[in-house]
Amino acid sequence: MEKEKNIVLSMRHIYKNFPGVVALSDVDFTLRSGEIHALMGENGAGKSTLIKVLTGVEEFETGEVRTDGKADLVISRSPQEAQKHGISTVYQEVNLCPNLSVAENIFIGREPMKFGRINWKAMNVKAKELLDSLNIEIDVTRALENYSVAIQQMVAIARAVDISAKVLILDEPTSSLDESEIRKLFGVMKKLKERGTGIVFVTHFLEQVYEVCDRITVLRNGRLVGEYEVDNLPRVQLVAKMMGKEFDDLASIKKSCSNQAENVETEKVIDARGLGHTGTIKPFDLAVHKGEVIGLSGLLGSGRSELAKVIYGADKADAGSVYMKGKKLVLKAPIDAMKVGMAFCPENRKEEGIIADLSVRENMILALQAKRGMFHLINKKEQEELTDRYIDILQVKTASRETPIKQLSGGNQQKVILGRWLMTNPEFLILDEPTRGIDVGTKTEIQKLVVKLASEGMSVMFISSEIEEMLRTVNRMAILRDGRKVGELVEEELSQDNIMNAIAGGGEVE
Amino acid sequence: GSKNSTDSKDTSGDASSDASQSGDLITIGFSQVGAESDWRVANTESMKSALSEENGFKLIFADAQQKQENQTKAVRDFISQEVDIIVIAPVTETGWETVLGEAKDAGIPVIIVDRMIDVSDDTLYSCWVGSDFKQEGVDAANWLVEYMDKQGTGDAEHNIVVLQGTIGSSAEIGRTQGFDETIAAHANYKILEEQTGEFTQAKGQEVMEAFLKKYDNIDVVIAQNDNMAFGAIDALKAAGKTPGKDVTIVSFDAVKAAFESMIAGDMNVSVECNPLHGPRVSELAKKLMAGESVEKIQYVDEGVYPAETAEKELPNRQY
Amino acid sequence: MNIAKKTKEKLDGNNFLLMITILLFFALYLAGMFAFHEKGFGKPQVFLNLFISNAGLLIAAAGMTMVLITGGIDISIGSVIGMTCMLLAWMMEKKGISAGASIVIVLIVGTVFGLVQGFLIAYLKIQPFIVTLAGMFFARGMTAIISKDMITITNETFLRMAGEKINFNFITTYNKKGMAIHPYIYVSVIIAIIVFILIFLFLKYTKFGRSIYAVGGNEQSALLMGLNVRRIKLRVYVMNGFLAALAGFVFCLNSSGGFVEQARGFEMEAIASSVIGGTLLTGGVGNVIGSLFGVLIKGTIESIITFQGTLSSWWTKIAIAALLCFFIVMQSLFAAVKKKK
Amino acid sequence: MNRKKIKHITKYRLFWPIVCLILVLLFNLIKTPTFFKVSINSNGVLYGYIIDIINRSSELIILAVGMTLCVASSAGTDISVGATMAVAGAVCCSILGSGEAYNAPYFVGILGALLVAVLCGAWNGFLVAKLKIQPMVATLILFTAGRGIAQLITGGNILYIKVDNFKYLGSTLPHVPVPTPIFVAIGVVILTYLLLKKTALNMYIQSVGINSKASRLLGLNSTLIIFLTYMFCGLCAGIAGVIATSRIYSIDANNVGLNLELDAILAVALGGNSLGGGKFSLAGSVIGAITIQALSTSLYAMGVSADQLPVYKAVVVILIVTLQSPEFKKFVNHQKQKRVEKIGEKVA
Ligand SMILES: Nc1ncnc2c1ncn2[C@@H]1O[C@H](COP(=O)(O)OP(=O)(O)OP(=O)(O)O)[C@@H](O)[C@H]1O
Ligand SMILES: Nc1ncnc2c1ncn2[C@@H]1O[C@H](COP(=O)(O)OP(=O)(O)OP(=O)(O)O)[C@@H](O)[C@H]1O
Ligand SMILES: [Mg+2]
Ligand SMILES: [Mg+2]
Repeated sequence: MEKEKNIVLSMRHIYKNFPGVVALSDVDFTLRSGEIHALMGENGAGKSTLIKVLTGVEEFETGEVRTDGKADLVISRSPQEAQKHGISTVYQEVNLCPNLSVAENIFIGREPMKFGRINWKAMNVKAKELLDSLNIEIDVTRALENYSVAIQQMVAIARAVDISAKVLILDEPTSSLDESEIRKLFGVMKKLKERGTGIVFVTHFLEQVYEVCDRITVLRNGRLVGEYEVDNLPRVQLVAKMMGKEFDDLASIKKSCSNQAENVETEKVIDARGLGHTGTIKPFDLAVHKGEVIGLSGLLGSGRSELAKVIYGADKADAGSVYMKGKKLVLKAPIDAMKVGMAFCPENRKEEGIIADLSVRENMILALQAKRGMFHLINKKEQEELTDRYIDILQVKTASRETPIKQLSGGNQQKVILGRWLMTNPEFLILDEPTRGIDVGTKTEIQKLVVKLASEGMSVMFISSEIEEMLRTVNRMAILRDGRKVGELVEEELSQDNIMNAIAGGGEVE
Repeated sequence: GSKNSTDSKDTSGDASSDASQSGDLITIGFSQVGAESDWRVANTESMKSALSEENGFKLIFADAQQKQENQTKAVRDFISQEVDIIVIAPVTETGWETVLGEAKDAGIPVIIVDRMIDVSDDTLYSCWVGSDFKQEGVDAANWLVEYMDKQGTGDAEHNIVVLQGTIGSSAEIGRTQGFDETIAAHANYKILEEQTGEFTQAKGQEVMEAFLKKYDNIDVVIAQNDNMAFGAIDALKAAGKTPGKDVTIVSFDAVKAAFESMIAGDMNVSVECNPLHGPRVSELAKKLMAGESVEKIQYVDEGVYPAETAEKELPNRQY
Repeated sequence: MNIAKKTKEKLDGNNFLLMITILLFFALYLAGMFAFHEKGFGKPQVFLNLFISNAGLLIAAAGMTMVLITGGIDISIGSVIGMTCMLLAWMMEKKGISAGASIVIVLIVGTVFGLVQGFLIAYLKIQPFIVTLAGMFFARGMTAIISKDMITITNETFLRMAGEKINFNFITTYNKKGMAIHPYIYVSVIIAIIVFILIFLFLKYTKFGRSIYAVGGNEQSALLMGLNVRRIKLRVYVMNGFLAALAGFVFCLNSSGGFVEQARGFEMEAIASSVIGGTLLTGGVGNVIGSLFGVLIKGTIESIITFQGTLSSWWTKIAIAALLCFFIVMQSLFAAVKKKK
Repeated sequence: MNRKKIKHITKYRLFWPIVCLILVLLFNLIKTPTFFKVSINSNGVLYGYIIDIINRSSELIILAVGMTLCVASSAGTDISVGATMAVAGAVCCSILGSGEAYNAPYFVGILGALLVAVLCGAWNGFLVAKLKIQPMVATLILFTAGRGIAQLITGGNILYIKVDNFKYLGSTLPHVPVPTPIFVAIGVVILTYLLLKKTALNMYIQSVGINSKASRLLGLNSTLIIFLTYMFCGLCAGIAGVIATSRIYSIDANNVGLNLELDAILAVALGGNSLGGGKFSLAGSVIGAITIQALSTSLYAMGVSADQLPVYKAVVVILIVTLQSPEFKKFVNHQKQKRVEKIGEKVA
C-alpha cells in the first residue's frame, strides 16, 4: 500500500479522545489523487472528527499524517497550516462570516490585490463567475446573512473549490442542497477529479455515494471498519458495515405507509386561509387533516421554511389567518402556537435549533418547560426520566445526558431537537429538514416514527429536499415555487417525475 | 486689554444683534468646573445671583462636568459668541495658554476664580479671585497648637492622621503644604500617615477605619474637607471612641453641616473656605468694562471657626 | 445598472445606518444654526472648534472602532491617555528629555501596553473587558505613581507645537468690535485627520483590514477559513495601544500638562461616538467614517448646550443624555424599519 | 485514585474563584498577623478587618447579583447601576427630608427609592430588550443622566438626614453585633437563589443568553426575560443605593456608588462567569465581590495610597483571571509535556 505512487494523503493509527468519548481509535485513511473517496458512518462515528483532526481544528493524541506519499510527517496545527499543505475543506456546519459580502467570504485571506490594495472590482467579478458556474444567481456584494442556509452552503463550497488544492474535503455538503444543486456540485467534483484532485466526501445519501465515489472508508464508533472499492460493496453490505448489523431499510415503511392511508380522518386540524407574509411567502390556502402527513417540496428558496414559519407564528402573518379544528388562532409568538399543540423543528440546527452550551437534558426539556410555564418547574427526576426515554427512543449517541449539546455530532444534535418536540406531544408537528445530516439507519427510524405518529392521530408537516423520503412518508404533497403555493398532489399522483416537473414549473398543477 | 474693552462698549450698541437685544447688559461667559460638591454648588449660586440681569449682567453658564477638555471647548464657544468677559473656574491649572491666547486675540478680558492657573504669560488673564489654600493649612496648624496649649497638653506627644483631598487638586496641595510646614516646627506633633479620602464622606470613613486598625494612639484627625470629617467621625464612633473629646477633629470648608456637627460636639474646628465669589467678580467685571485696571491677585476673606463660635455663627451661613 | 447596484449596496444594512447617522448630524447642526443664529453658531470657527476640541477623541474613536469590530472592547484608553500626558510632562519637565524623544517614548509605551493587553486577550483568551479594565486601573495608578501633583509643560518646542495655528486667511468674518477674524485650526487637527484617513484606507483596502471584520463576524469561522485569529487580534490591540498613546499626545497638546484625573471616562466617549457612528459592540460591523460623525455629533450636542447657556449643571448632564438617547433610539428605530422592508 | 479526586475538584466551577479569594486572605495573614482578629468593641459591635471586608462588600455583592443576571441573559453589562444607586438614594432622602423628624414614614422613603430604581432598570430593559439596543450603550444613557437626575432631586446639595434610626440600615441595629448591610446582602443572595432554583428562570435566562433566536422558537419570550433581568438589576442597585446612603445618612449624588459598576462587572468575571452571556454562577459572583473588597481593604491596611491602589488591584486581577483561563492551563500542560519529552530524549 505504501508503495502506491499516487497517494496524496495518508493517515495512520489516529487516536482522539474527547472527555467521556473515544472519537477515534487507531483509524487509518488513505486518499489517492483523482479519486472521490466516501467517508461513511453513523452519526457520531467520527467522520467530522477525523476531518477536524486532519485540518488542525482539533489536536490528535497519537498517529501520523503524510501528504504526497512523502516520508516526512505533516501536522497541521491550524486550518491555516492545513491550507498550506494543500488541503481545503467545507466543514459540516456552514462556517462563513455572515457580516461579510458573499464575494469576501469566498476570497477572504486571498483577495486579489492591485497596487498593494485589495481590488474589489476584480474580486466581485471573480466571485460572480464562480457562483454562476454553480448557477447561483445572487448579488455577491450583499452580506451573506441575507441568504438561506442552502445558498450559504453553496458559497462555502465555491470557496473550497476555488482554493485549487491537492485535497478537497466535503463534510456533508449535500445535506441542505436540493436535487439540481447537487447535480451542479457533482459536476464540479468530477471536473476536479479529472484535474487529479483527491476528494473526501462525507454523506449519508447512499445513492450519492454510488453515483460519484470510487472508494469508501467506513467508520463505526470511532474505529475503522475498512476501505472498499465501491463496485464490490453492494448497498446492503455497506449499510450493514456502518451499523454493524443487517438491515433492510424501506420495505417496512412502505407497508405502514399504505395502511396508514386509511386512517386519515377528515377533520381539519390545521386550516390556513389566505395566509401570507410579505417578502417571503405569498398568501396560500392549506389544510392538514388529523393523522395526515403533508409534504412540502420546491426548489431552494421556494419558501418552504417560510410557509412553515408563518403557520407556526414564528413569522407574524400579515395576511389571512390560521384555524385549528375550526377555531381561529391568534399567533403573536411561537408559544401561542405551542399552547394549542403545534411544534416546529427548524431547518437551521445551529442558528435556530440547539442551545449550544446547555446540556442534552436542558435542550430536550426546554420546550416542554416553556409550555408548562416558568412557575411549574419540571422536577429534576421527571426531567431525567423524560430525557433518558427520548435518548433511548432516538438512539442519541452522547457521553451522558448532562453533556453540552455542542459536543454531540451533527446528527445527534438533530435527534435531540427532535426529542425536544416529541416531548411536548403535539397535535401538529412541523419538521423542516428533520433528516438533514442523519444517517440511513436513524433516517428510516425517523421516517417510521413520523408514520407511526401519524397513525396515532398526529398531523405532520414534513419538509425535505429529498423526494424519495417524502414519497415514503407523506399522504399529500404541496408544491411551492418562488414563494407561491402552486398546487397539491395527492396519493395516486405522488410520483418522482410528477413532483419533479411540478417543482420545475411545468405549469400549474390541477 | 483695557482698550479693547472700552471699544466694545462704544460699538456694542450697533455692531451685534447680541448686544442690542440685551441692551447694554454685560455678557459674561462663566465656565464652572461642575457640581461635584456643596462648596461648588454654593459657588455657582453666588455667581448666578450676583451676575443677574437686574445687576446689569447677562450670564452664559457652562458646566464642564469636571472635564478640562469640556472647559476649553466652552471657552472657545464663548469667544465665538463674542461675550464681553469670560470667567473661568478652572478644572486644572494647566493647559490654558492656547485657548486664553485666542481670547486675548479676540480682545476678551478673562477673570479666573477659585483655582489658580499656571501660564507663562500672566497678561493672558486680567485677575484671579479665590481662597489662599496654603494659608488655610497654616491657620489650621496654628489653631491646633494654640488649642492644645489651652488644653494644657501643649508639650505632650500628639499623633496626627491626615485625610487628604483628591490628590493633585490645588486645595489638597495648598492645605497639605501649609499644615505640614507649620506643624513641622513643633517636634511633639507627629504625622502618622497621610491618605487621600478623595473629599468624600464614604471614602473618608473607609480610610479612617483602616487608620484606626493600624494605629491605636491617634488623637488628632485633620480632614481636608468637612465631608471627610463626618466620615472620620462615624468611623471613630464605630470604633468606640468619642470624636471631639479624646480625638481632636480639625476640618476645612466650614459648611452649614459642619457647624451643626460642632454644636453636637463632634468637631473641634473648621477653617473656612469661602465659595461666595459672586459679588467680588461682578464688581471686577464692571471695573474691567469701564477700562479701570484691577488688582491681579484677589483673596476672598476667610475665617477660622472653632466649636465655641458655632452657636452664633450658624444662623448667618448661606451654604 | 452599476449605479443601481451602488445605491442598493448603500442601502444595504449597515451602510444604511451610516447614511442615517450622517443625515442626523446635519439635521442637528442645522437645528443649532437655526436656534442660535444670532449668537453666531453659524460661524465657520464654531464648526472647526468641533475638530479642535475633539482631535484626541477622533483618534481614540478610530482605534476603538477597530477594536469593537473584532468584537472586543478597550476601556483602558482613558487612563492610557492620562498616563501618556503625565509621562510626557514628567519626562520633559522633571527629566529634561527633549520633546521629540519624549513623544517617541510615550508612543512606544502605549504600543507595549497594547501588546500586553493584546497578548492576554488573544493568546490567553481572557475577556477583553476584564483585561482592559485591569489596564485601566493600572494606567491610572501608574499616573499617580509618576507624580501625585500636576505637572505643567513649559518645554518651548512642545508649546510651539501646541500653539501652532493654521489660519484659513481666505475666509474672513468680522466680530462686533469690527476686527477681522480668520478661522483657524491647530496641528493636532491635522494629525487627527491624517490618522483617520489612514485607518479608513487600512480597513477597506488591506487583507489585514478585512480579516478584522471576518474575526468580528464569526471568530470560529474565521479560524476555519484559515485566518490566524490570534495574531489578528493581537495586532489590533497593539495598534489600538499606539493610537491611544497618539491620542494622548494630541490630548496633551491641548492640556499642555499632566495630572492624575486627566481624561477619566474618555473611553466611554470614544465608545459612544463609535457606536453612534453605527459600530456594533457585538463585532463585525463598523466604519471609521461613522465614528467621525459620531464624534462630531457628540461635539455638536455639547456646543448646542454651551450656546444655550442657561442650563444648570445637572440639567446639562440630563440634556446630553437625552440627546444621546434620541440618537441611539432613532437609529434602532430606523434599523427596525429597514429590517421590515 | 487520589489524584483523580484532585482532578475532579479542580473541575468544579468555583474552584479557582475560591482559591483566589483564599490566596488574597492568606497574603493578608502574612502581612498583618492581626488580620483575622475579630473583637467586640466598646459599643458591642464586632470589630476587625474581616468584618469590614464583608460589611463593605455588601453593596458590591448585591450589585453583582443583579449584574450576573443581566450579563447572563443579554451578554451585555449594565453600566448604569452606580448612577441608579445615586438616584435611589436621592429619592429616599428627598422623601424623608432633612428635618428633625421624617416628612414621611421610613418605609415610604425606602419603597419610593426602590420603586424609582426599578423604573430605571425597566428603562434600560426597554431599550435593550424591546428596542434591541446594545446593553452597554443603552445603559450609557442612564449612566450619563443618572447623577444629573439625582442632583436635580437634591438640588445639587448634600441632603443630611438627622433622624438617628436612618443610620441603622447602613451601620448596626441596636444590640445587634453584626452590621445590618451583611444581613441585607445575605437576604438578597438567598432570595435570588431561591427564585432561580424554584422556577425555570435559571434555565430560561441561560437559554436566552446563549441563543435567543432558538429560545424564541421553542416558546420562550426572550424580550420579556431580558427585560425582567434588567428590572431586577435596577432593584439590586436601588437596595445598594439605600444602604450606601444610610451609611453616610446623607445623599452625595456625585459620589454614591461612583465607579461601582466596574467593580460589579469585575466581580461577575472573577466569579468565573463569561461576560458573553449564557451559563452563570451566582455564588461565583458573590465570591468575586468579596475578593475585590478584600483586596482593597487589605491594600488600605498596608497603607497603599488610594491613588496608587489601582495598580496593585490590576496586577492581582490579571493574575487571578490568568489562573482561571483554560488556555493558560493548556499552555502549562504543554510545557510539562515538553519537559517530559526532553528528559526522554536525554535518556535516549
Ligand atoms: N468537541 C467535542 N467534545 C466532546 N465530544 C465530541 C466533540 N466533538 C465530537 N465529539 C464526539 O465525538 C464523536 C464523533 O463525532 P463526529 O462529529 O465526528 O461524528 P460524525 O461522524 O461527524 O457524525 P455526523 O454524521 O452526525 O456528523 C461523537 O460521539 C461526538 O459526541
Ligand atoms: N437560489 C436562491 N437565490 C436567491 N435567494 C435565495 C435562494 N434560495 C434561497 N433564497 C433566500 O431564502 C429564502 C427562502 O429560503 P428557504 O430556505 O426558506 O426556502 P426553502 O424552500 O425552505 O429552501 P431550503 O429549506 O431548502 O433552504 C428566499 O426568500 C430567499 O431570500
Ligand atoms: Mg459530522
Ligand atoms: Mg427551508
